[in-house]
Amino acid sequence: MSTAVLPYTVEPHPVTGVYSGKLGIWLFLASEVMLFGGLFSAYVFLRVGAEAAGSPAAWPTHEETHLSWVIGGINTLVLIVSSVTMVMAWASLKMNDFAKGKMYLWLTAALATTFLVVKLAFEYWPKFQHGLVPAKNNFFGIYFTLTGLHGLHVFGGIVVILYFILPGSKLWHRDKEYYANRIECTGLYWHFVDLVWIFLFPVLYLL
Amino acid sequence: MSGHDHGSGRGGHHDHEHDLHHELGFWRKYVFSIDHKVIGIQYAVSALVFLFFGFCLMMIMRWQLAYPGQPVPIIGRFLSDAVAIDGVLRPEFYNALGAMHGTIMVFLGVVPLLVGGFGNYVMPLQIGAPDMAFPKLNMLSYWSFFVGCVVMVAGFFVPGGAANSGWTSYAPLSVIATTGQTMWLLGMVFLITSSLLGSVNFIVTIIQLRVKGLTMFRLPFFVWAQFVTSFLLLLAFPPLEAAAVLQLMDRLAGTSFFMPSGLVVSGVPQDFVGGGNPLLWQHLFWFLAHPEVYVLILPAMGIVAEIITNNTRRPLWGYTTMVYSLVFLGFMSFIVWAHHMFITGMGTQISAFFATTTMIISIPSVIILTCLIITLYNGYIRFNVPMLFALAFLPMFAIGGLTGLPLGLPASDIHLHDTYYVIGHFHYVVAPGTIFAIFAGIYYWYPKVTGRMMNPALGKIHFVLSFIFINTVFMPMFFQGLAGESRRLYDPTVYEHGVQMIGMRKMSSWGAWMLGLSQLPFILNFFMSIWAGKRVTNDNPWEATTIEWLAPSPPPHGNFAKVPTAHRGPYEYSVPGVKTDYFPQFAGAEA
Amino acid sequence: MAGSHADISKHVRSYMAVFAALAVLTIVTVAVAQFHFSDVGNVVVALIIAGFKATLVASIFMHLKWEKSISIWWSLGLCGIFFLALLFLPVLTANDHPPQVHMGTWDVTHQVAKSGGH
Amino acid sequence: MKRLGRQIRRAGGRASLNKVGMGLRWAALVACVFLFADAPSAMGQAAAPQTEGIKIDGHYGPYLPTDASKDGYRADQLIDVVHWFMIALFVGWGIFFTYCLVKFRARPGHRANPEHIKAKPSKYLEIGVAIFEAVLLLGWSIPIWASVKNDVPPPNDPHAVRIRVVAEQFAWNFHYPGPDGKFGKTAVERINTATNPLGIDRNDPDGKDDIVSGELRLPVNKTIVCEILSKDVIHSFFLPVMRVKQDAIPGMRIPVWFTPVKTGTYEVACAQLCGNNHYSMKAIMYIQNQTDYDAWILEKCKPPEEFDG
Repeated sequence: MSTAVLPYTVEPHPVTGVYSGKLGIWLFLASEVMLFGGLFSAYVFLRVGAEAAGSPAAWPTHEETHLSWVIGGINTLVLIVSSVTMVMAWASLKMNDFAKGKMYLWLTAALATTFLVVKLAFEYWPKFQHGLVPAKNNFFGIYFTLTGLHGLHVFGGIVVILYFILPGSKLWHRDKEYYANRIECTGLYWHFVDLVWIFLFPVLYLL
Repeated sequence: MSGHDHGSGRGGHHDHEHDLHHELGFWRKYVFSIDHKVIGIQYAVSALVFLFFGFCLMMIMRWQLAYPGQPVPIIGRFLSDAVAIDGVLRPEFYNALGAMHGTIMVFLGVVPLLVGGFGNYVMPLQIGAPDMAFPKLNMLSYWSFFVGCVVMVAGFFVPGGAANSGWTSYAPLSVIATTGQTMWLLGMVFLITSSLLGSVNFIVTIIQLRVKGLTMFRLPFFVWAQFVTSFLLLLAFPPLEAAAVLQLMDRLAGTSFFMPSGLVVSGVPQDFVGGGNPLLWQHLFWFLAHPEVYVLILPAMGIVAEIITNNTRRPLWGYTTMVYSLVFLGFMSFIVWAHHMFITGMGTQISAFFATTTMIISIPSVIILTCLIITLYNGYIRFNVPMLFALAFLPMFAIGGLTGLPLGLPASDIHLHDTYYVIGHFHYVVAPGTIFAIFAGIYYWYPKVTGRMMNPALGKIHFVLSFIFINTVFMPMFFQGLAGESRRLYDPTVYEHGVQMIGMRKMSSWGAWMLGLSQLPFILNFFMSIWAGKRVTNDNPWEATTIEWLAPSPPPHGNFAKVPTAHRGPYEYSVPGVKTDYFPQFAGAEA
Repeated sequence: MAGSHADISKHVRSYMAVFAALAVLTIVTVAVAQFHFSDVGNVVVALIIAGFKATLVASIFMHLKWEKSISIWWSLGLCGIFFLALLFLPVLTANDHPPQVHMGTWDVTHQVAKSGGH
Repeated sequence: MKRLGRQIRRAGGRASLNKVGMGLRWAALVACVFLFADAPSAMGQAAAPQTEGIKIDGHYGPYLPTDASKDGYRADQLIDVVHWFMIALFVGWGIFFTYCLVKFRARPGHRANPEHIKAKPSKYLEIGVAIFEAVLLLGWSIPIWASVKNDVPPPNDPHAVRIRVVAEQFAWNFHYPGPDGKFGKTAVERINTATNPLGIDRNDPDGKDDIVSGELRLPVNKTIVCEILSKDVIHSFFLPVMRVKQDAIPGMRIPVWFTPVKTGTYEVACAQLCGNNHYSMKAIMYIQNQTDYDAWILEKCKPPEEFDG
């Protein structure tokens, strides 16, 4: 708990106006933007330079991708709702309602799990069964890389949220504001994961 | 700044915190420590070990270059048949040595030493902070680095040996390479993660934890250098992580991100579906690797600026200009990367763009160098060991920087690209440049870390020998490069220019081995001084002005007995009306 | 930023509004994609809608609308510039070829003919 | 010593084994050419001719090597100018630096003067450097680069000699269109390491007289256009005496051009790490007069009708 003696872990810095954790998570998100930026750059680069239709290496048409906008759309809505529950969890904690906050966190974790289950059971699994594997062509390569990396981020989010629901919730009883801050940081991360999906959905499913 | 004191913390936890200090066992105190100073030492020692290891790899390569086809003396007999035949290196082992030398020196040696070591140890002290903003993250960063190192070095023991496609790992060669390349990529993922955690921590610490009165423009130049460097690491590294993931997919999942259609290797058409582009790897790689060059040089400039002002007893000339130059340098370093790719079939417009940004980025470097040299003017120059290394940095970095010019101009780059000229150029920047700054920093902050001085006589011997031999190693490379000798050649005597340049190569090689021997006084000094060094009589042996010299030597957990306050700029030397010739930042007005 | 309960409850109302907007925009994205304007047109429309959604999430859910920290804004600004450089400079480079540079190693790719049946 | 080296080269992986095999085939080919003048399958060899022990013309190092091309002087001039500039700047700095070290060294009776120096000269120096760099860029580099990239003779230029250079681990294949000046169509499916390393369609009239050679023979005083290709990994086509270097990027065809003005025997180097035996990826370039060159072309493309591939 050595962190506790450091200044501005909980209270905002009077000049910069933020507590350290929040600044830290924003910087981390900036690096995440560049990580996904590298992959989006690869997507644009490969798609612009793709071979002409007819070659097996050509960019597949919309029909050839066999990606269902219905499943993708449902998952988009699931993530959006989870973002709302996440921000509601923070708001409830800020209004000193721990039970409600915890309930919203459970909801967020459940929605995130739904997202992953839908992704794996209704998208990845049938794709693999039909031989639509990453090696099929560069569209599937980048599709699996992008959604896989995004899925890992969702999974990481679930782990963090469960940590704060279960063992991490002890912090609430020691320092309410500290706990609320940590949920805010988790929320920032979670909204970012949602935000990435907001771009992934049209780019992969609709264009 | 308000009256938030570091000591006040969060009431109730303070006592609890105090108890914990006494309970820390060996593991928590020295191995899984969250104290920035212990982590800094862990980083520095690991990095020094890797620098030495990387240097050894190079000394083996130098034998093959000077005496191609002859068995390596002494160690040759210990090399297995997989890497050498009767002591003569195999070409694949030579290539692995080259790739791993580059990777180890850059990612396992210099960056962890400058940022992880010096940055971690010195920066929080210089801003008067009790620790980094996220101590646990700091520990995680080190251990992620450690895992990365283990994975990277484990590459030597997998079938086919370590990665042998160059430190740049250009696809498609790296995609069809042996298992060592997979280890390289996995290692990089861990190292990048470590860097990201570290850089977030650094930026937050510098923004949030400066003591009262220490405004941004009162920061020591070293802290500024760390600040800009952290932004480079934060924003430039992730694209390489993305590229590493893509290359792993190419290698393991059979995708063809970097594999165009119609590849025929050894007469066998490849299974890849194709449609990829090898240049995509180069873009993503150099998007990191060019800022990486500045990650290697900026903290070194920071160290040199600290030591030069301290030993000229004058304020840093043009502090503000230097800070702006530094920030501009950092910014521009993101948009020059494709000057590494001029001869990949690039057109006229985009090459003009990248050549122009490259010329522009040389201006702030010239400004910083000029400011450092002008600082000497009207000074009172003390030639102690750290100062000798810092002074040597200036002409060495000048050579390294200037020889970048013909490489940055596309027309002259045609002949010089991928020759020894390039090797000479960047080694002048990072070896007699950065490594000398590292030595300077070690000699300078050693008394703060251990409470004892290093032996100056041994230090001077170390300096003179290193200075002579490091130039013996790298100066010939410019002539080899101009003659047309390519880099990464197992046996350059295959070519006529290689035959003509054999004398130059022998000179380089003997220089390298002598340089290796010249490090013995340093190694001796480094370890002996821990026990036998002269004890410092006060906490500020160099009579310096920055806040780290207020802390006890060595500083305890929590660093400062009383929270310091900064009263003035970082380099108030020889101020008229002050008794001593230095006026520390932390000293009250009455001093 | 949000300190009192009143502030927070005001926030909660805006969260619900944003949620509604995001849900509607998702449906709009899908609906619009069923029309074919032009290759570029569809991309532009999809990215505009996605950008709008992203702005909503970032400004309301991530509280950027109320964010006063200059450090965060600077970091995001730099990140945005380098993101654009990373996204566009490689493609621009790949498309600025000198004359007579062609893609493809072989004159005839039989795979083209074969691929009809797959 | 040499034997050891060769032993290692042989041990260097499948591609090098391949190369040894090719060497044998080359020996057989030489025998065929001399003993049975119209032996079949004489063409289309991925020839790996002897490159050791050939006397190379020209002067090499410690500065730039011989320039055997018409336009190489332009880049050389730039390299000269840049180096003079570098030396001037370095010496200038060095003098000031040394002066400071001596004049302001710590000694009894000397004190530092903290007064801020108004260093106008440094500002002029920085502006001077900036202007000079702009001159280098606009006056030399950009125009030279534009000429190197844009002045490629068009495909139908009758005065230019056009060949394809196909790189592979670890050999150079030089593909000549033959007397008709047209390249036969290449395809992966037709590749045969023994008879047809570039997959040329020998039934196509354009491809019947194509020549694939392991040595680069070019006429002097003609503009040469080389289309650089790669079969496998990235290589780099480097002609030190012509001041030509171009990466061979798989999946791309990139032209380079130059005009040899000195006859002689020179080297073709690979300048990009391309695998274990990268170092041995050398070919010999013979710059010949037009008569000798024409004779060589004629001899190489003899009996197309007997080809049975």
